[in-house]
Amino acid sequence: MSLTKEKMLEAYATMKKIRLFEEKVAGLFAEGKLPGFVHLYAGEEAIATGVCAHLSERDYITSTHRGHGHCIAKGVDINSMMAEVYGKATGACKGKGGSMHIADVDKGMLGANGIVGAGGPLACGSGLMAKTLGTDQVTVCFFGDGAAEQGTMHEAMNLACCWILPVVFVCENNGYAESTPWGYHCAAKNIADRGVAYDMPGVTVDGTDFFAIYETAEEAIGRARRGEGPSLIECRGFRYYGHFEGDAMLYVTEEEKKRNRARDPIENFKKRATERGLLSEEQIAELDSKVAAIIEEAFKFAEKSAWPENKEVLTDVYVNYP
Amino acid sequence: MSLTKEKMLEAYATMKKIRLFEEKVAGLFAEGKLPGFVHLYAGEEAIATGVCAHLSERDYITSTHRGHGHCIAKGVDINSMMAEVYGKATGACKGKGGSMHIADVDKGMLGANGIVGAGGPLACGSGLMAKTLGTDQVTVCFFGDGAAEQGTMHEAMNLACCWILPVVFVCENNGYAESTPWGYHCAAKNIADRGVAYDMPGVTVDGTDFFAIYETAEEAIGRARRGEGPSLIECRGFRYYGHFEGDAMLYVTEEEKKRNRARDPIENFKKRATERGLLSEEQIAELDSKVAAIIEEAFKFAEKSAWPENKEVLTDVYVNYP
Amino acid sequence: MAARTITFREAINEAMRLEMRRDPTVILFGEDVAGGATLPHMEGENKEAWGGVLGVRTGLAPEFGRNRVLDTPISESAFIGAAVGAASTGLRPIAELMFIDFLGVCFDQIFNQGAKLRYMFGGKAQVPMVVRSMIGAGFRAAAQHSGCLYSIFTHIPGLKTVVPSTPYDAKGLLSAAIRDNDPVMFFEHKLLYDIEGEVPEDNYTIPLGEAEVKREGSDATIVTVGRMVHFSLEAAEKLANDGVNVEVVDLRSLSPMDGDTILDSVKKTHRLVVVDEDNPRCSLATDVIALVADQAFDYLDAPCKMITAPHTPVPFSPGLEDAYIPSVESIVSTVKSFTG
Amino acid sequence: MAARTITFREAINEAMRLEMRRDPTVILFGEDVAGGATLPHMEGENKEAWGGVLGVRTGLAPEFGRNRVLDTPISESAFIGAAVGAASTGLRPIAELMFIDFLGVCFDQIFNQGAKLRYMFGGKAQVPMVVRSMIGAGFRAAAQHSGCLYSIFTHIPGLKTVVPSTPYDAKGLLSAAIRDNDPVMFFEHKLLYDIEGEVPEDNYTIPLGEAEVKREGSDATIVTVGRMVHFSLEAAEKLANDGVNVEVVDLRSLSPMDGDTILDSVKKTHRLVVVDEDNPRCSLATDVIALVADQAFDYLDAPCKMITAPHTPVPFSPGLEDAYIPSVESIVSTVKSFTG
Ligand SMILES: Cc1ncc(C[n+]2csc(CCOP(=O)(O)OP(=O)(O)O)c2C)c(N)n1
Ligand SMILES: Cc1ncc(C[n+]2csc(CCOP(=O)(O)OP(=O)(O)O)c2C)c(N)n1
Ligand SMILES: [Mg+2]
Ligand SMILES: [Mg+2]
Repeated sequence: MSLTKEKMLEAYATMKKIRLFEEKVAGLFAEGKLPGFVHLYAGEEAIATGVCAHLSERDYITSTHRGHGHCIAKGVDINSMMAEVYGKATGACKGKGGSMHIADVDKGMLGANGIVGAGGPLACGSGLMAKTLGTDQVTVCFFGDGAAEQGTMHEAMNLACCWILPVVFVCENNGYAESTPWGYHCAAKNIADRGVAYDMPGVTVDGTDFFAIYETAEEAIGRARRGEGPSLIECRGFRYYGHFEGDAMLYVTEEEKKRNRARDPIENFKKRATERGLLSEEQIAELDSKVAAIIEEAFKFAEKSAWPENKEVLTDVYVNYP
Repeated sequence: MSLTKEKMLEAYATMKKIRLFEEKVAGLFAEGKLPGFVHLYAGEEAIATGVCAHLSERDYITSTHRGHGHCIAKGVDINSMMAEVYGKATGACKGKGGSMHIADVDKGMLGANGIVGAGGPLACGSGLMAKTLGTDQVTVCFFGDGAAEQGTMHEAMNLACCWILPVVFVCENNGYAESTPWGYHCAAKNIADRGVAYDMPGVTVDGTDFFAIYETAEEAIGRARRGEGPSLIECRGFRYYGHFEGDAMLYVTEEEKKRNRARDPIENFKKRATERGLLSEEQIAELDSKVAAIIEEAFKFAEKSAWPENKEVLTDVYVNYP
Repeated sequence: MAARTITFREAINEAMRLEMRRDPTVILFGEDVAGGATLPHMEGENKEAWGGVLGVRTGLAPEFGRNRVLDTPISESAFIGAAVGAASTGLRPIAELMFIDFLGVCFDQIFNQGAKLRYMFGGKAQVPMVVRSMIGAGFRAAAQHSGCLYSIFTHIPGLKTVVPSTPYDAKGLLSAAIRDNDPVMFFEHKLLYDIEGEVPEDNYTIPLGEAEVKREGSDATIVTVGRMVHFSLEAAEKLANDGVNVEVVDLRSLSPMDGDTILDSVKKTHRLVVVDEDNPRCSLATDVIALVADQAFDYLDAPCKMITAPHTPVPFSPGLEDAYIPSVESIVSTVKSFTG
Repeated sequence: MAARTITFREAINEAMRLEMRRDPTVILFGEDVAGGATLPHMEGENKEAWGGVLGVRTGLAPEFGRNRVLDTPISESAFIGAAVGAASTGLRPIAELMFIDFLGVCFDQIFNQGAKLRYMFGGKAQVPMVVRSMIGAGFRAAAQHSGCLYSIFTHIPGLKTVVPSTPYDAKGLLSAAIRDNDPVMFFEHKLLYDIEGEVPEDNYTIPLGEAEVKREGSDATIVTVGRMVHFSLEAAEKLANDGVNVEVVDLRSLSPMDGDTILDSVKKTHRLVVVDEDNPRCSLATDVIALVADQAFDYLDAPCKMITAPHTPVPFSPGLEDAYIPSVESIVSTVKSFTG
């Protein structure tokens, strides 16, 4: 494993950023400050972080409605993210996209997506670009357990395998699609088993274990980068918040919630890293306060930013429309 | 196996009807007598016949663009089929559907279909009907190797398994989707392997071997009828004619064509049945001439039938439209 | 029939409930419609964790059980297609497409299968199904959860399209849609769920294809639908204060559309404004104008006007979204421009 | 520029060929576009077994190789979405949706992804892709292979829609579409493939959004598109024999649409007929009429008429299908009804 101390610090900071960003957003939503729907990624931090640790800015990811964590892990500017969630002119999408559409193509983030399963085909596209132009760029497609049941994901996995594209499919199996449990909506025993359906490697890992994810992703992304084709990784975990904010999560039992808390990906990372002497308590405390400051700064940035002007409704539809 | 002598005679007659029907259609098409596209089933007779042998009129099938064989095996009136291929008023669909849409809901034939993969969802529907009303009706969904790559088939197989519907999925893997070979457009080693993706049984059988298909289908349909859920059967075979009539089949080598001819499903059936003394040469010859007469009669029926009146353009869009 | 005040949301719920009681072949399915009822710890109790994203289906799973109220995977093609298959073999399914913006993942089963099956089969089948779906902007749900899109479905032969504007209409039209023998697309504007109105307790139907004059007037005709009915009535109120009497025609059904009521109104008022939340090109608004410009041309005293959303996706930022939606002010000023 | 007579089919092929030579980021994919070139026994020779269902792509796979001309599985969502993803990261893909009637299995990737991506991203991305697709009735291909459906795409903000009627226009418009930085839906009427016309050998473009007056006249304006341009010109010829001079406007692009040319023509002739092969409701025909009934109302001397397919699916039987398609006779008699 290629996990240097520096990488570990970075990974910790990323996970913490995601967690604090989501907690801030939850709070702001409860205060009535944020419009629309927000789907929070808290609890799943190890996945985006462990996977994106192997990607550079030139690599691509496609994302989901639950996209904040992917954005942060892929390096999208946090100020611009918070402003976008507000709908401010300084947002990543000038306030036109909102939480469900945050994107930054220059950072290789091809957009959160409001359509479940839509990222699969898009990922084939950036993969095809890399293959056609002969670059070594890799695309990672994040999708949920619910999305695994969407026809687009089947088509995308098959196409990526037929065309031998540099794409890695990462299924974030958090056990639910809205209030519908995974065991009900998915007939497979493991989503990773579906690798067989496309003759690609399929692995199930603990979605709360950063180290396991990091290692599994390293292999899959390496494979893709070497032109050996796609892989499928299923990460089993949970989400701490409801499907979207406002969901009281009546469908999750108290035991289940307790069990999840005990598997907290950030706490576990901290524990393992400090117990093994890889990181010190001080280093972590220092990062914690740095990250808290970054999130607070993003909040202030968003708050004081201006709203887009009304004429913006009509712009950016086309590059050129006579 | 439940294969009585009577059933075998019936099966032979069905296969022969399909073959002669398709040969007649091919000839009429070449003569310029038939409008539009026709996709012929010759070479695949053992599949529809072996599967539908286990179905009654009350059971349902969904079909494909290559639907003549399914229609005949499910008992659709051959005169009405030939008339439909012509576009005559006496056709199964009054001439409004044509070859690609022949249907007879009363016979449990839910329509040939011009959209690849569309039958999967429809099959879930008749399956759901049976389950909701507590009947023991089974639905068989026929689909091609090309259709296996369509998202609808993935969704349908997963849904049928989640809902434990009485549906059997029969993939007719004839090696090509139009001119694109199966090995290129499908990443799986075997389409039957995709059973794993839905935790249902998946079996590959020789699509030219009536007996093997009959046996495999018996088990799957029995399972469905007992409420034990869906199965997937992949039948490996070929089609004798082009994708549609007019296709010169340049993509199939002469060796491959020769190999296929040697595997003729009807010849093989005849050989095995007579060698084992199950049917006599005389019985077969008698059936041959009976079937030839049926097809000739259908041709005459279609020829002398009237065209639909122009006002028919506007009818049958709605049951009721003020 | 005893009537009482209930919300639009409750009216929809009630229509489904009463029709399901009346006819055992009516079933309901879609994502989370049983609302977590499929969870192991819910089993036996037959309770539900949520009645769908906006709570429209509360109580249906407990009353009718999990055999008639079914959760689905996120497989819209499969379950909408299942509705087509079930409808053509004896059930009367109601399938819920959560947001109409998701039509892109299941459109084939609606327009090539459901809508055309009867025609392709020469009239020898029928497809009595309803697809319920949420429409409309104003919820800050951005570009992929805020469309109207009913113009697209109205374009398609073989479909019926219904867009209720009041709780009373919602219940009566949904009951009619469920009993109808053709495939019906039933559009629910998410910003109408909370509005209240008088609704009879019993079952009743409102025939598809009948518009309603929601306000009479003589100076101009506003043809509109859905949430825009309320905006138009508000505009009419303001215009009345200025002595302009506007007639407001609520189409309710777009296909079949009640052309007579539109034409009669325009023949009386001689002026037409169409107010429509859908995008403008090849739309309901242009459809109504084309009808009038052909069949009531000689009665028209002024250009036909349409007030619609712009030719853009729906923006997220609240101010932008408000600017996207047709406004009461724009209705008032358009009417004034040719009556003043 | 040397010109010679070629078919519409060859013109399309030539536009792709020349654009692919000009720009290495242009690639083409779709079902069977490499035409069996992926077969083992074809390998090395770089030949092809067929150039697509109607032979439009003959020779492209041999010239550009299998890396730039790719067969796809029957997975329209995946490969149309791949076009969106590739376009937004640096390629200029041409994706072929064999028949437009298949839009139902991939519409999301077109209208929610391709069309909206730029807007949702605040203008920080572009999607220079083309979807080519066959349209039109008359081929005896029945209800699921004969639609026009361009009205639906024209309704969608973010898309451009192009419908050429001649070989010259086909080549110039397709070249322009490939060079355009927005997603373009390019519709090819299958009954036009065999028509011939003069086409320059070199590359040239025709700007999207410019209509062409294909015939000048003063008594009435026919606005039309695609195959109906030819029907309209034939009708105009007949009408001319009876002393009626009709102006025929070929829109060529539906979005953006050249409103000025329409309005100028109607202001001159005072009468409008729209001839359109698409279904009538919420359609291109109603769209053009709504434009005129608003912006040229004072110039109109007669009701605006539309001649379209009926509100039905496309029937199979040849006689029925011919009755479905707007006829030259109906154009002639409609024009006469208000000029006579
Ligand atoms: C095509 C489509 N269908 C339905 C929805 C509504 N929806 C949004 S998120 C969601 C659940 C997604 O579940 P999963 O993929 O497991 O992701 P998670 O929310 O658990 O992260 C649903 C049904 C949608 N946005 N798009
Ligand atoms: C959704 C869709 N895409 C493409 C087509 C065009 N098409 C018709 S048949 C066919 C090939 C089907 O291959 P397969 O499923 O293997 O069936 P086969 O023709 O071999 O019986 C294609 C691509 C279609 N009808 N529908
Ligand atoms: Mg999930
Ligand atoms: Mg095949």
